Amino acid sequence: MNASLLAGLVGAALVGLGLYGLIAHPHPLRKLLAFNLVGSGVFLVFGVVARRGAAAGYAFDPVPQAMVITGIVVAFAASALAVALILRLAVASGGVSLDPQGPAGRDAGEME
Amino acid sequence: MSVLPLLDVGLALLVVAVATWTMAARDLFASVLGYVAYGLLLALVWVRLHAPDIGLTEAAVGGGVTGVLLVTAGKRLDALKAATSGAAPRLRVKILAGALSALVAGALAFVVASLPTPAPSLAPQAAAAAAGPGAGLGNPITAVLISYRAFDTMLEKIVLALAVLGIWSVGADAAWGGAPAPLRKARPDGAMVLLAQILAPIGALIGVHIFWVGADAPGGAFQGGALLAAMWMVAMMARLVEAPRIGSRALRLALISGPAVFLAVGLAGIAMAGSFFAFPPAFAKALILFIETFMVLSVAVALPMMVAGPPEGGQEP
Amino acid sequence: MIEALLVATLAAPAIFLAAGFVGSWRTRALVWQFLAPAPALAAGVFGLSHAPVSVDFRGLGLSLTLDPPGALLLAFAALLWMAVTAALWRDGAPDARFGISWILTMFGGLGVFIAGDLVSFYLLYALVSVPAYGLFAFSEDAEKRRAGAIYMAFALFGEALLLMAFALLAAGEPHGSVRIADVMAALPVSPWRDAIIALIVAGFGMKLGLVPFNGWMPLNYAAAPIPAAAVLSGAGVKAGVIGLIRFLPLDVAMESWGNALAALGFFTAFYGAAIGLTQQKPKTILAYSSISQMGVIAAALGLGLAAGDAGASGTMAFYGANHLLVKAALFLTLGFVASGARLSGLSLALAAALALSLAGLPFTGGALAKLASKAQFATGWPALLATLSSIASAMLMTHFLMSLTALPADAAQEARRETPAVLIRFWPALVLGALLLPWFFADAPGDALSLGKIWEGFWPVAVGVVAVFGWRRMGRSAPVVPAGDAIVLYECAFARTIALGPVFETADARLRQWPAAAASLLLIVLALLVAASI
Amino acid sequence: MTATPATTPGGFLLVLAVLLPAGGVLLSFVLGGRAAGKIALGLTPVGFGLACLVAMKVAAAGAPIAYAIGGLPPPLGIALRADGVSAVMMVAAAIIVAASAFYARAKFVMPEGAPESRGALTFWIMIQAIWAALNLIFVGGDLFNLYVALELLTFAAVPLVCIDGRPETLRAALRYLLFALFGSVSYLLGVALLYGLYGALDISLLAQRVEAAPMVWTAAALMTAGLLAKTALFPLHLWLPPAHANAPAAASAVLSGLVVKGSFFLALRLWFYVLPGLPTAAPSVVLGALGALAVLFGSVLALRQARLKLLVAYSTVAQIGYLFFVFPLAAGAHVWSPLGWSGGLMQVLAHAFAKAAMFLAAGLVAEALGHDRIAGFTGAARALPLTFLTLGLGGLSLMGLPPSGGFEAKWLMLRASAASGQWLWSLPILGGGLLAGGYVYRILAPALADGEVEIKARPQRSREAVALGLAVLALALAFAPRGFFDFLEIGRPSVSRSAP
Repeated sequence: MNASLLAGLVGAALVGLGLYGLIAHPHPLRKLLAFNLVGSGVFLVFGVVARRGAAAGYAFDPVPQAMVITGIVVAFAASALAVALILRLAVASGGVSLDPQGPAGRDAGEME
Repeated sequence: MSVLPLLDVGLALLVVAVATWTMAARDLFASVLGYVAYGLLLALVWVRLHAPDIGLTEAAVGGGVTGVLLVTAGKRLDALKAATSGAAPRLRVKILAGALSALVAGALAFVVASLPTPAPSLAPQAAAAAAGPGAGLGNPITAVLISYRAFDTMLEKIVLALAVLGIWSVGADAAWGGAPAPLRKARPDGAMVLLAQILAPIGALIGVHIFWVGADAPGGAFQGGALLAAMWMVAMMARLVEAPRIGSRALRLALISGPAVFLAVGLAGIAMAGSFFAFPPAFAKALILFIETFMVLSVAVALPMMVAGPPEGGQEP
Repeated sequence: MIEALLVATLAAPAIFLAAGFVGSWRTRALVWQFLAPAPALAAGVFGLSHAPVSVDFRGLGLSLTLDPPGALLLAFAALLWMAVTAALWRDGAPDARFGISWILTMFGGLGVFIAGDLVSFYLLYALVSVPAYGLFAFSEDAEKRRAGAIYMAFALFGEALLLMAFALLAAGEPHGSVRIADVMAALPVSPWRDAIIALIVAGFGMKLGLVPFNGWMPLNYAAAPIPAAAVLSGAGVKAGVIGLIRFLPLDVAMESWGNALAALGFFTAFYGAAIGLTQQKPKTILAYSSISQMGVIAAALGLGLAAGDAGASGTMAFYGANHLLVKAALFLTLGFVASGARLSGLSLALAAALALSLAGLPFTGGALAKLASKAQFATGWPALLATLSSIASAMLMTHFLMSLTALPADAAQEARRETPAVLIRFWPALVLGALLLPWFFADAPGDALSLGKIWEGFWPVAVGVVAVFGWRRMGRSAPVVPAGDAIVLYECAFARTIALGPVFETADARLRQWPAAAASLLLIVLALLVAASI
Repeated sequence: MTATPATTPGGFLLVLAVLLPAGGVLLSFVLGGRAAGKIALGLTPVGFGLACLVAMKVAAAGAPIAYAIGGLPPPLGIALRADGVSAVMMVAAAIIVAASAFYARAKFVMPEGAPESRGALTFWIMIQAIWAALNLIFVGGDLFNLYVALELLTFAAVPLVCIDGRPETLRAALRYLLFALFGSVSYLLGVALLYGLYGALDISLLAQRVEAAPMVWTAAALMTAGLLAKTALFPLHLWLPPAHANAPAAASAVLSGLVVKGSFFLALRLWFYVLPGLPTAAPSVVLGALGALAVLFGSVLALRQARLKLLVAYSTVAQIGYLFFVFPLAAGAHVWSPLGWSGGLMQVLAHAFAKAAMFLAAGLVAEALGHDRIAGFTGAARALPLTFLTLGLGGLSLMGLPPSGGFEAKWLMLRASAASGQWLWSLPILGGGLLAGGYVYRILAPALADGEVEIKARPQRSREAVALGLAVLALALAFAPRGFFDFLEIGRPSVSRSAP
């Protein structure tokens, strides 16, 4: 078992863990953590692909590595936006529940 | 020879274990702390994958800035006592969730294990292009980011600016134009201030260095900018500096200077080198460094502003 | 020449519609709107005396066609629209909703007879169906709103069936043409032939009120003001007739389909008459009479289909054209009687002749229509059933005449208010026109004047009239059947279906809970993976 | 598409079409305040002109136009490529963005001297960002570049949802963001796998290299599921109704008319441009079946809404379902595939215009009446004739009655379903039309009936006209000439795979 395969398996495991959190954790901040786990799992897959593509004197294929850097930036921006929304929701409604508690299908509320 | 693989396996198990802890911990704050540790460990994995650039990024962003973001969020949530997050799912939902995610992860593991050999790679093309479009850059990743896939990078910086605006837009109407809340409410103690006074300039210097060498060695605009951002955040936490008002023209200029300069140089490419986002070989390196300088500035400003959150003050609607 | 007339047939109502939206032109546009069907009339008259023509406008993908059956219906419909429109707008500007619905319905009601390709036929057919809602349903009155909702449901359902039929027709045409002539040529060998015919019969059957799709018609006519009822029952329903004429492969003998349609038609004919006899409101009775008459047309077309007799289209166009005039005139008769005008012996005779024309009374247009239908009802059980249906019609129309004499005061007042004064003043002329006009368009009108034919036409009418009087004399009263008969059951079924709504709502709310949605995401990944791997 | 060189004449227009609104975003951010609105409004005619130029270039060439950014062709560089559908979508996007921006002036253009406001700056910048992202999605040739475009789209769309700051809009925005994030990460995982397999992410290069292998299917499944989450295809629609119903009307028009089409467009790219040579029948059926469920649930739920905007939002759930019939109906290279393809694209366009018009009209209704409860509409059409005409014409298209783009779409799809022997798809197509008839009736029947409503504020004529104009465009699609459908086929890969 070489390092890149190992990293690939770790990536798969992280994706699985994150997906579990996506379904099972009610708190949006936990879902955000789950998203970041899935994200880093996916980046590891990119990393594995990059490592396996070592050629032409490079120890890695630079293209997927560059993509990971772009991806990390975007994921961070997403997390920050989500955090701002969560905090604001907590202030405005006194809770952070994603699933409305009211009667079914009526969560969008009345206009007035 | 036999130690490294063992270390690898150990590291892998540790990463997965910490990740599991992050998902399984009952306490929200514990799981946030778990995630910060996880980010740092992940940086090691990247180093083992011969990806020091990503390792730097992951350490700075995954561990550092994201850590501050999440810890601050956790604290602010605690302060709000707004814990109602909906009922925890029932056991059978958890079992279903586990089964489904295991299936997907299993399929993924299978697929990753069956990646083709020899692996396709753009490394040869990248090496060949280093003589042309990426002239003068020893770090192929920087070449990819700033030259071959410049379009991605420029757009990603716009995403960053949009995220900042999105975060601001969540604030109250009355607070618009004002400054975000301080990262720490309490006055820091002397040790913290002293630490910040020492750490911030040194860190900032390292950040500039990382950016500067990024053309040829691991590092680059984003990593450098992220480190500068972290240092600014340290200073903010020590209340050495306060977050700027979001209405400030200078702040906004700094935020968009990276993508704007990138866009302008990219457009000018058609006059200079016959194609959008092309650089004339003669002064490609100079142009790239020019763009990167502003990108460092944008990153260094954007990350702390995102962590700081929307402007505060004014009345709740 | 004919191209210009065909284009003008469509363009004229469109221009009047557009003019109605310009504030300063509106009044004048309304005064002259009765001229909008003029090109259609000219085209119809022209088409009757010329060989069929077809005009293609390739750039627009539009194709117009004019053949004798279409031309006859077009000419008569245009006349009816002109007469009623001219009278209608003299009383002042209408409610905008009514006015727009009126001209749109006119547009569709004329154009549908000349549409030569599937898409424009479908468009014009939709125009004659959907906007008609605005002619009667915008009201405070709950019963009218109910009639509107039911009408709309049937109209849209019929449209859906026809759209499927047309899609199958188009798919069966090997060269991608959507001209009706081309798709019909390909129909006999189409793999979906049976499905197409079933959809065509059901789709147009909804417009014609064939059982079991008849329930909307009595509600509609009862709710519609008299001028609207006149054009809808006269011209509007004929869109269904031209539909069957165009889309049944009459030149190919299809025995089982033909017989089935004939059986359905005859059943409708008797069913309509029977239920009509239980009704008391004149408008409702007229609606059931329409159902019954459309049943006769469907039966004749069915027999034509069974025999591969393309001539059925011509005879049934004539039968339909006669019904077009007579039924419209009958609605106006209701207005005339209700107006309180003194009923002379002459006007009573006119009214009676008009009503019994539908049963084939000699010397009326109805006698000619009946004669024409003999081509299909020549022998055997069809001949017997046709005669019986004449008797039934005579009974129903006698019942109608009697209901006119016993009009309740409020119904009379409403009918009076609905009928434009001009139509009442010229009522005798209109009735004479309805009775006599068909004589100018029949193939061999002289045949109807032979003694044998006169007797043949007379005795069923007499039997019918006597039967109703006898029934009354015996003091027997008909059972009470709600207007629209089986529609009540449909409404119950509909209410049951509506009751399923909360089930969907609950399911939707469950699926939109986060864990369910997130699990769905993974399930979709796995489902796609499995689907791709097998 | 393989015959297209890396850069063709006119290809630079594609870069400009993306950079123009992107530059507008940056400029608006710095200048802020009143300038943002002026910049956004000023760019709309320019962007529309660019989109038309692209369409003309494609039509003139009869082939896609392309641009290799930085002069570096794929696989190392990024290529932009516009074919028939790209050009048509760009023009449609420009029209709808322009209409929404014009409509939004009343709410978001600030008076002289007023301080910069949160809502206005957010709206003007985000709508430009959405436009840039959409243009990139329509012309992007590189799957990772398209990922960035998708994220740009999400980041711009989410703040629009919660622009008014009420708790339920915040919750809607958060649901949207989190779910969309998982969608994008799923897409990104598929991209990683494709790169690992073939070392390229350019669509036309991949189309030459892909083979039916488990890993390709895994990648396709992950990418598709991610895109479906962003498109809100049933049962992944948890975020759509509250988000679209609670955003300001001008934003809802763009979100419902265009933004969900962005991710759908990428799904089209994936299945019809990357994987056209593979046997995709079975997955296509899965997608079509989800579409059928979406039609059923969306329509029934729309029938049961008490508020106009929620009704229109659920109608979007249903109409999105129709889009997915394109997968079974246009798959492969059969005589009927072009019918299904034209039908699918026609549905995209018809729904974009009709729904944008209806959301704008719904906004006007809510402003004029002070509420959007359908029960309170009795007699409203007399007071707001143009607005209810807009709702009626838009509804006509949703119901699929002629003459309308919606009819044209159903007509083409039904023909494809008949000709391909997949007649089962005709049931949801027709049934959905009937249910749409039901919910349109629910809006219009009371509004047209006799009654009096109290008008709180009379809407501006110009705003009513903008909404009506979009509805008229939805109808005008019915008169699309044959050449339009030929144009849509430009650049669509034929299934006979060209030699690498």
